[in-house]
Amino acid sequence: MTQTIFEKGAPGRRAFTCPPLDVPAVDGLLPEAFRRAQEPRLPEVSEPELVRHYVNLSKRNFDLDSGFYPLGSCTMKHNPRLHERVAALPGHSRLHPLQDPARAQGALELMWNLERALAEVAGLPHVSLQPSAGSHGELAGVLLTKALHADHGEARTKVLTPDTAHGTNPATVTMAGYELVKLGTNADGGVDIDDLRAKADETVACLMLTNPNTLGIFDHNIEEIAEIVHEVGATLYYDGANLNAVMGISRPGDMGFDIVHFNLHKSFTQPHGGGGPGSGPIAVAEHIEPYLPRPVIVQGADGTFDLDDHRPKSIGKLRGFQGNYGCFVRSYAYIRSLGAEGLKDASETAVLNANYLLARLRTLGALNKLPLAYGELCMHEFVLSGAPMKRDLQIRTLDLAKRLLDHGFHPPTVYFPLLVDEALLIEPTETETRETLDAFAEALAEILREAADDPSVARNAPYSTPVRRLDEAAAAKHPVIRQAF
Amino acid sequence: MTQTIFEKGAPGRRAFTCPPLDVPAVDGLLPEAFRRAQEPRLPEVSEPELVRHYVNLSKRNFDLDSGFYPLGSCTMKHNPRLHERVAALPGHSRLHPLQDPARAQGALELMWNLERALAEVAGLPHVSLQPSAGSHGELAGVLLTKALHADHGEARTKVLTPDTAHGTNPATVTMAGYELVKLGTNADGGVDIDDLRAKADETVACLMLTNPNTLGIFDHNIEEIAEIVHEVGATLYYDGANLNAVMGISRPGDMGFDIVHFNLHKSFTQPHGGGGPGSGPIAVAEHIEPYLPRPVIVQGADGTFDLDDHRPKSIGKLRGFQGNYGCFVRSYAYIRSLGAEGLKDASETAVLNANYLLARLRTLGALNKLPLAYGELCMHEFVLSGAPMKRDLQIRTLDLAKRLLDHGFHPPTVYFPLLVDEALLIEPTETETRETLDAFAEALAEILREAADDPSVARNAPYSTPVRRLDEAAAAKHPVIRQAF
Amino acid sequence: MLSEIGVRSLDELFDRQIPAAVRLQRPLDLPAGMAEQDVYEHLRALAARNTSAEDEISFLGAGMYDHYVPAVVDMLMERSEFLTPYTPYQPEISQGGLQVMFEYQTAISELTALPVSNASVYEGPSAVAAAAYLAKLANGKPKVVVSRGVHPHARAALRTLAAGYGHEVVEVGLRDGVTDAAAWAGAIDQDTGAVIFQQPNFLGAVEDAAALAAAAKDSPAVVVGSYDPIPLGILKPPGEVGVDVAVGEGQSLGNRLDFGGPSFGYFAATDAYLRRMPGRIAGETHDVDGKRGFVLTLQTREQHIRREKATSNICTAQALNALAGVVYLTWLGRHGLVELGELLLQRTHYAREALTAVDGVEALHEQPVVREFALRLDAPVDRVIARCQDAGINPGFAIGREYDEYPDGLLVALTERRSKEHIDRLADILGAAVAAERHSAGVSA
Amino acid sequence: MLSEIGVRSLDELFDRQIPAAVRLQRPLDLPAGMAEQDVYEHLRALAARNTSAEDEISFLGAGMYDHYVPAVVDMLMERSEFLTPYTPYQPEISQGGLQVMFEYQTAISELTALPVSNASVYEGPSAVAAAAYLAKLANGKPKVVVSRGVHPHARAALRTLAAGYGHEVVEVGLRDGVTDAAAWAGAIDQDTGAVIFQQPNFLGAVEDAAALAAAAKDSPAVVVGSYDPIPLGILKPPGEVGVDVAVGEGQSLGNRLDFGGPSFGYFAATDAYLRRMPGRIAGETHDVDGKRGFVLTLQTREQHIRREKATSNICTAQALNALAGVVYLTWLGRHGLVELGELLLQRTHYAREALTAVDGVEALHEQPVVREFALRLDAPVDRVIARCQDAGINPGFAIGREYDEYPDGLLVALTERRSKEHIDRLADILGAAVAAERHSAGVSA
Ligand SMILES: Cc1ncc(COP(=O)(O)O)c(C=O)c1O
Ligand SMILES: Cc1ncc(COP(=O)(O)O)c(C=O)c1O
Repeated sequence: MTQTIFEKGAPGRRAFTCPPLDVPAVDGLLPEAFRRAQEPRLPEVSEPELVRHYVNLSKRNFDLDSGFYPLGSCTMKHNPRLHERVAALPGHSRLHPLQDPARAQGALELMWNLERALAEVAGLPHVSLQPSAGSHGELAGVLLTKALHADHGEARTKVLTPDTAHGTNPATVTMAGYELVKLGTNADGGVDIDDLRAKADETVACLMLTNPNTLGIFDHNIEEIAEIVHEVGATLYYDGANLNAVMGISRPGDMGFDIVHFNLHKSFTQPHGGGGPGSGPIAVAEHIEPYLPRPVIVQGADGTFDLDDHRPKSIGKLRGFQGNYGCFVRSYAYIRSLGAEGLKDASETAVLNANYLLARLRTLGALNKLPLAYGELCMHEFVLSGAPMKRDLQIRTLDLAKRLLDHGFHPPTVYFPLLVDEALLIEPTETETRETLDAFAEALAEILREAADDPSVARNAPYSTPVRRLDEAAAAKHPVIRQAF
Repeated sequence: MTQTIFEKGAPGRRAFTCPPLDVPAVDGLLPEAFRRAQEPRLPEVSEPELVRHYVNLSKRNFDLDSGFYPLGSCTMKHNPRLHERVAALPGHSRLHPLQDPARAQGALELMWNLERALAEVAGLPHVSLQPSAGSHGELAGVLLTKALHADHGEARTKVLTPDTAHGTNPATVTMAGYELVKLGTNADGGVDIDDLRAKADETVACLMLTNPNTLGIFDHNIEEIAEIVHEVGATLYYDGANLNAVMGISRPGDMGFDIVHFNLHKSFTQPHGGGGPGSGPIAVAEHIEPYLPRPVIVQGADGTFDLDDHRPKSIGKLRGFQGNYGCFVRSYAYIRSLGAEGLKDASETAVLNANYLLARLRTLGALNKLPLAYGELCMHEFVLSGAPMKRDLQIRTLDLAKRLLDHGFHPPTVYFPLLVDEALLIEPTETETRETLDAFAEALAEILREAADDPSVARNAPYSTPVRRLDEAAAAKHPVIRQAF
Repeated sequence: MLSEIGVRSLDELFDRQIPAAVRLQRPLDLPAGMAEQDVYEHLRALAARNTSAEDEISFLGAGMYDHYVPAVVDMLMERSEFLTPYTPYQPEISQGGLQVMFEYQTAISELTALPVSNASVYEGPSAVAAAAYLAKLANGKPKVVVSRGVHPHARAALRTLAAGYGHEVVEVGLRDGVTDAAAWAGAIDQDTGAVIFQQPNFLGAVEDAAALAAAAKDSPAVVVGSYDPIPLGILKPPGEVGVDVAVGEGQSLGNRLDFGGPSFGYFAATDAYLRRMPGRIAGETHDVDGKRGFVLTLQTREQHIRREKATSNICTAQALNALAGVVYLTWLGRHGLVELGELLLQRTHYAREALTAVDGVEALHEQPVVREFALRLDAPVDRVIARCQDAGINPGFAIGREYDEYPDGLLVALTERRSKEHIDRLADILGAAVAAERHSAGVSA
Repeated sequence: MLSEIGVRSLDELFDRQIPAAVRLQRPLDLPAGMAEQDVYEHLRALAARNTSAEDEISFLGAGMYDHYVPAVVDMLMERSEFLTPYTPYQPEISQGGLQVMFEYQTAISELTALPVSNASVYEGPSAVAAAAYLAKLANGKPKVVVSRGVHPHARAALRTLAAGYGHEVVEVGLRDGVTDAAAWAGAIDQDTGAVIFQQPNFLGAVEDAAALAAAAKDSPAVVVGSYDPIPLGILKPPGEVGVDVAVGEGQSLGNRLDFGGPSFGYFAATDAYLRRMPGRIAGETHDVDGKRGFVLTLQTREQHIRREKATSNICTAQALNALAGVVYLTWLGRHGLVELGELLLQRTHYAREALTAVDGVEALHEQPVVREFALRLDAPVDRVIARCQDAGINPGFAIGREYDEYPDGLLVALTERRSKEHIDRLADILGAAVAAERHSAGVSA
């Protein structure tokens, strides 16, 4: 039975040695009233104990460096190790965010170059690197929209999102003080144009869209959609989580989007860290530039860079300092490593791999029980429905996912997007080999065969993991969210 | 079934991108006769495949950062992570060994300081850091002895080692062109003095001793032994593999030794790397200094350091350059972290832990089947004999070791030293906690209990490892030592 | 692979899915790819053009601090098993990350003396804004009162976010270096949904947190404290002075400066707000065999379940940085955090004495300080800073960059990496710089 | 714990085991311990006083080379599972390390075109001596013939070891930059147990290896070749020219310079010497369930089994460095090694042309070169080098330091990190340095 670090060690043990007090000791520097009576009960362990505890904990994780991780919508592509090396260079990693810009020219040039590169990929002229993640970028984008309309004396109240939207989109809408209006999805998996026409009016501030969307479908009506949205004076927002499908192939700006967020931790390969850090830069059209978060990076006539914090129309700051620079270093290294061709090649291969996997599953007959939700081909990911499997084999998508764990694979995203019954959202990414895709397809088919014989195997899976199915209901009913002493 | 890297990948795949040819291409630079016809069949894999292959291979290893590793005679103490950080500093790790000493003053000062520290711990005035590991240090030591005697016009033919000696000692004797003469062990586990007296004569060049020896016994006759050896003009060599028992407590030089080797990868904590790298510096008495390997580090009047290669009486070089500097950095960091007190404390705790574990085993009754081979107390390690266990429980020391794997422990050293039947050589080191020692003792006792019920369990162990017992005979009979294509 | 798919070419895959009109008909206008070694050299050259805390003796703080990051933190963050997975949606194969979250939550709860902590938010300033949003959802009141002692970036983030969901932001000024008690009390009323202060405040002064919290007692306001975690070994924790929600910047806990990020924000609260917390929360439970295990819990707060009704839109947070945080706190240990706090307390006092003894330098306030303090210079602050930096020492932050009311202010921060020797050197160089500036001013006058 | 042991104090533990006369009665005369951050700063300060390949453009080689070490190598070497175990005595829990050895042996075998490779020896020069010792055990002949083209350190190590086990060492000089064929043939006789050459030799010249090997055909000698592994993508491998034992320095395969170590030596041979190899060898086998697995094999060669009859005394070797080697070779891949060899071949030619075009600089020999070449300077070499280093470029190694016959020699090495731009810069700076020295010589004359 696993122990927490608080259950290990012994009084007096420690890893840390405090540097010696090298100044005359003075009493009473802190009024007693401000003093803490009892110190926090932090662990008391030696360095060897600390290392062993966390090394052994790490072994209870599945990770991308160890196996296939087709978590749809998350773009789990390989994280090149060079990026960790360059991000760790002291000139980057020990640079203080308030250092005089004149003494941080390398960092500002890197950010400038990254902004230019992202602008080119988005097809939009201006970029802010500040947002901390995708949803933070969404919030920035909707607040920019609000600032834009306010600046023109308008107060709009609604934001549209399709029912395929990721949860962060509606959550963002509420946080930004708008009313959410949902749009339907048409038979092709795109936006229901009539529904859009019906709901698009002067009260609408923005339409948030993902393209390709979370079904892995590229909306071929995108130009018409943009036209409708712009006609009513709303902005068209691009959720860039799926950008990995179209880098160098199709640009949001050219599709008619006004605001785009990037998930650097997806398309531009940040290690996902078990749930972050990420980075969510935004690119915007000319007319939105005045409202960008401050500061913005500017280049002087002499080529030197500076931070401009005096931006009267800016929405202000979303967070401290200039954003997740450590992520910028990695994504910049990625862009420079791949170059123009490499980025396009990455997207092409991502789409190729997704379609190959889909085709393999078709060949193996797996699609009979797990039909493709929409369309025939897909972009970088695709959605299967587990409904027939549930009906015919008595195992749910959840069971399939858990059984995949015993095959050594991370399951796809499950039960999302919501409009697909028993959904499985599969995104292989471009950094996987054909052998891996074949093995994964084979595993899925095998699980279906196995379920036909005996559904209870999958229903009780997994068997080979550090723990088996966990009681999430109990956890929520009586929350134990910290160590009790 | 595990695949090798040569069985993975596909033609054309690669991780490496070659820098562009930036000079005019010229043909025929290499005569055809010198050209290779068919390139080496190295793997063809992408970086993600490479990373996954080796990360997954790593998971098939047991390691010190994950669990207890009481491998007797190997001093598997914790490797502080700071050492990896400082060794990686470019000023150390990208320093060329032939850099002008005037431009490598930091490295030479580090080596000088390390030499001084090792000299102080050994109680001998002069140190050479050059040998690559313990056995390399042994070879250096015996060759120094040969040079010493040759310089005095003597040609001696024999070297003495006790039957408790580690295999590298006799192997070294042969490599150095001497005849090996074995000494017996007395009832206390020390050198049989009478045997020594009988064999010590003018034909003897050296006595190689480990003290405490591989039984974990400190030879209390050491002064007398030194006297006998020196009387016949031989040198007394200290195998420093067990130095972890006596740092700051008793010094080889004070015991009468003339030459000492250190295993930096034992007493001074190098990561063991799956079998190296190590480092085996030697410390010597004044009269042996002229013969030390070249170059030696010298300090000028102005405090600057230099390498002196002009040493007419030197035995020459044992290897290239100045030794395993990367190891010096780590051990120097270790010595500076612990300081005088810390080093002594390390040895005291190492001895305390060994005796505590021994006492726990006694309390748990394990010593009834696994008696202590010699003495009552021990130094930093102790030897148990599995003979009674084999007789009464029908399991051998090997079975016990394999069953320990299922308990998550690395087994002790087994079947060494040779003079103890079914030997188990146990060295816990100072960096283990009491809880770990208790758990290990409990596991040993449990295995004995289990064997009393059913010896076949241990005999067929392990069960929980990536592979089970391997057919070593087949491997040796028909050696397959490389991938066939 | 194409034949398996049943298309003739890659292009066909795209032609059949993307309208030609929105296809990019040219290559991206980006440089060509480079070999690994060349990318490394390029990034190294850029790094070389930054003056980092490795290149100068830096007393720059103001929200992020150059603490020593122990080697074990790097080693563990670089473990593939922690570095490369995503959010633990599949708990059976994510027990490592989930238990780390649970341990992290425990450590933060101990630090703040508050029972509830989430698994991290983005960083400090946005955490302050997130706390105000929590208050808005909790009591719907229109107003938030914030002390000007709160980090300027946090106040900016608050205003930016409030402009969206609709909070009126009222700022209360400082007096003698701490929040003006009268103005604070005066600003709080029945429309006040949240009050926010910082401990120690931006000027390094220790606030009378208990009094600030008490002033809001008869209002509906959620009391929010933004705390620097490092002094919490010696400073009374928020949970003991009436704070409802404690947030803060976690960078100083084992995270690198990284020119401002990534780091993490911590977010702790009283039980009352458990179900209104933003972000992930790990909880303990057991598996079907009764084995202890951990899961993401109370997810009905979150965007992927509740969508527009979620307590926050946050999804990807800062798990890896929070790991660094809990590993760092474990490395320090129960007594280490206290010793560190005492060391900083003593050195900060010594530094304040040493610097205020310099000609043309005086204390901006006399309040107790624990790791950072504010000075007034009788010379142009930016020019003094530049002179010091040219001499290899960064004296701190020009407060005037963010506070019009303190044009002559210099904020000096300490960490355990700044020794007495460094402080003495700073005193000399700062003295010389101030003297030189006054002299040239005298000359030009 | 003491009570469990049954002693009253720690001292008692030692008093009862160690005679008072040999107990150290005082503390060790060493500095007190330091905090992690202080040790780090101290080691950083020492590092800062070295001029590394990060601080200057270095053309220094002569046995160790500043190749780019890919990030994957560091990451894998730092994995606890590879970094912290010892020799795989327990194969069931060491399959990772054992398989790496097996893959390493395969890669070395492919590189050398020899069927047998061990799992590593210490490093290059001692590997040469170890090869001679193998010959001594194999044929017992009294003499070893070694070309002066072999690295001076390797020849020194050979003499040092030979003084022990007893080999007469005869050196054969160079002519036109390569081993003097006539002298070589003349030195080899029926008493010759081993002949040793280096490819490319110390002066960078590609030897006619086939001819050198053929000259020993009618003698009992074991033909030993010490090969730089990097050019083996384009150079005829030892196994195809009659070499019996190929050894070499492995540093350039993914290992850091580390001021000379740790790196690894590789040791490969024909089947005839399989049972005479020094060091560890991993072999493939299967477990009781028929599962594929790997073990240390042919251990009856080794010291822990055969003791004084062992083929070598080596125990701890260089497993971690050999891991770096096979990971590096895997990273390069089948075609990468060839591309790298071609790139170096071309740049080396360009550099030789560019530098011999400089006034006062000429080629020391005209032999084909692949990654390193020798020049003659018409000026004091040490002083020229110093001048170049002051200008930020390290032009190479002063051959006179090791060869009396080449007092004016400069050895210039290339790696893929040295670009055309670097080479052109070297040509300028070397030219200026030589000119300056000739001028001051002229002046002083
Ligand atoms: C489609 C989509 N939109 C938005 C997001 C939110 O991005 P982040 O997690 O970086 O906040 C995600 C990430 O899960 C996503 O998949
Ligand atoms: C007692 C003893 N002597 C000598 C050695 C040889 O040291 P190394 O392995 O460093 O060559 C060892 C190491 O195993 C040992 O235990």
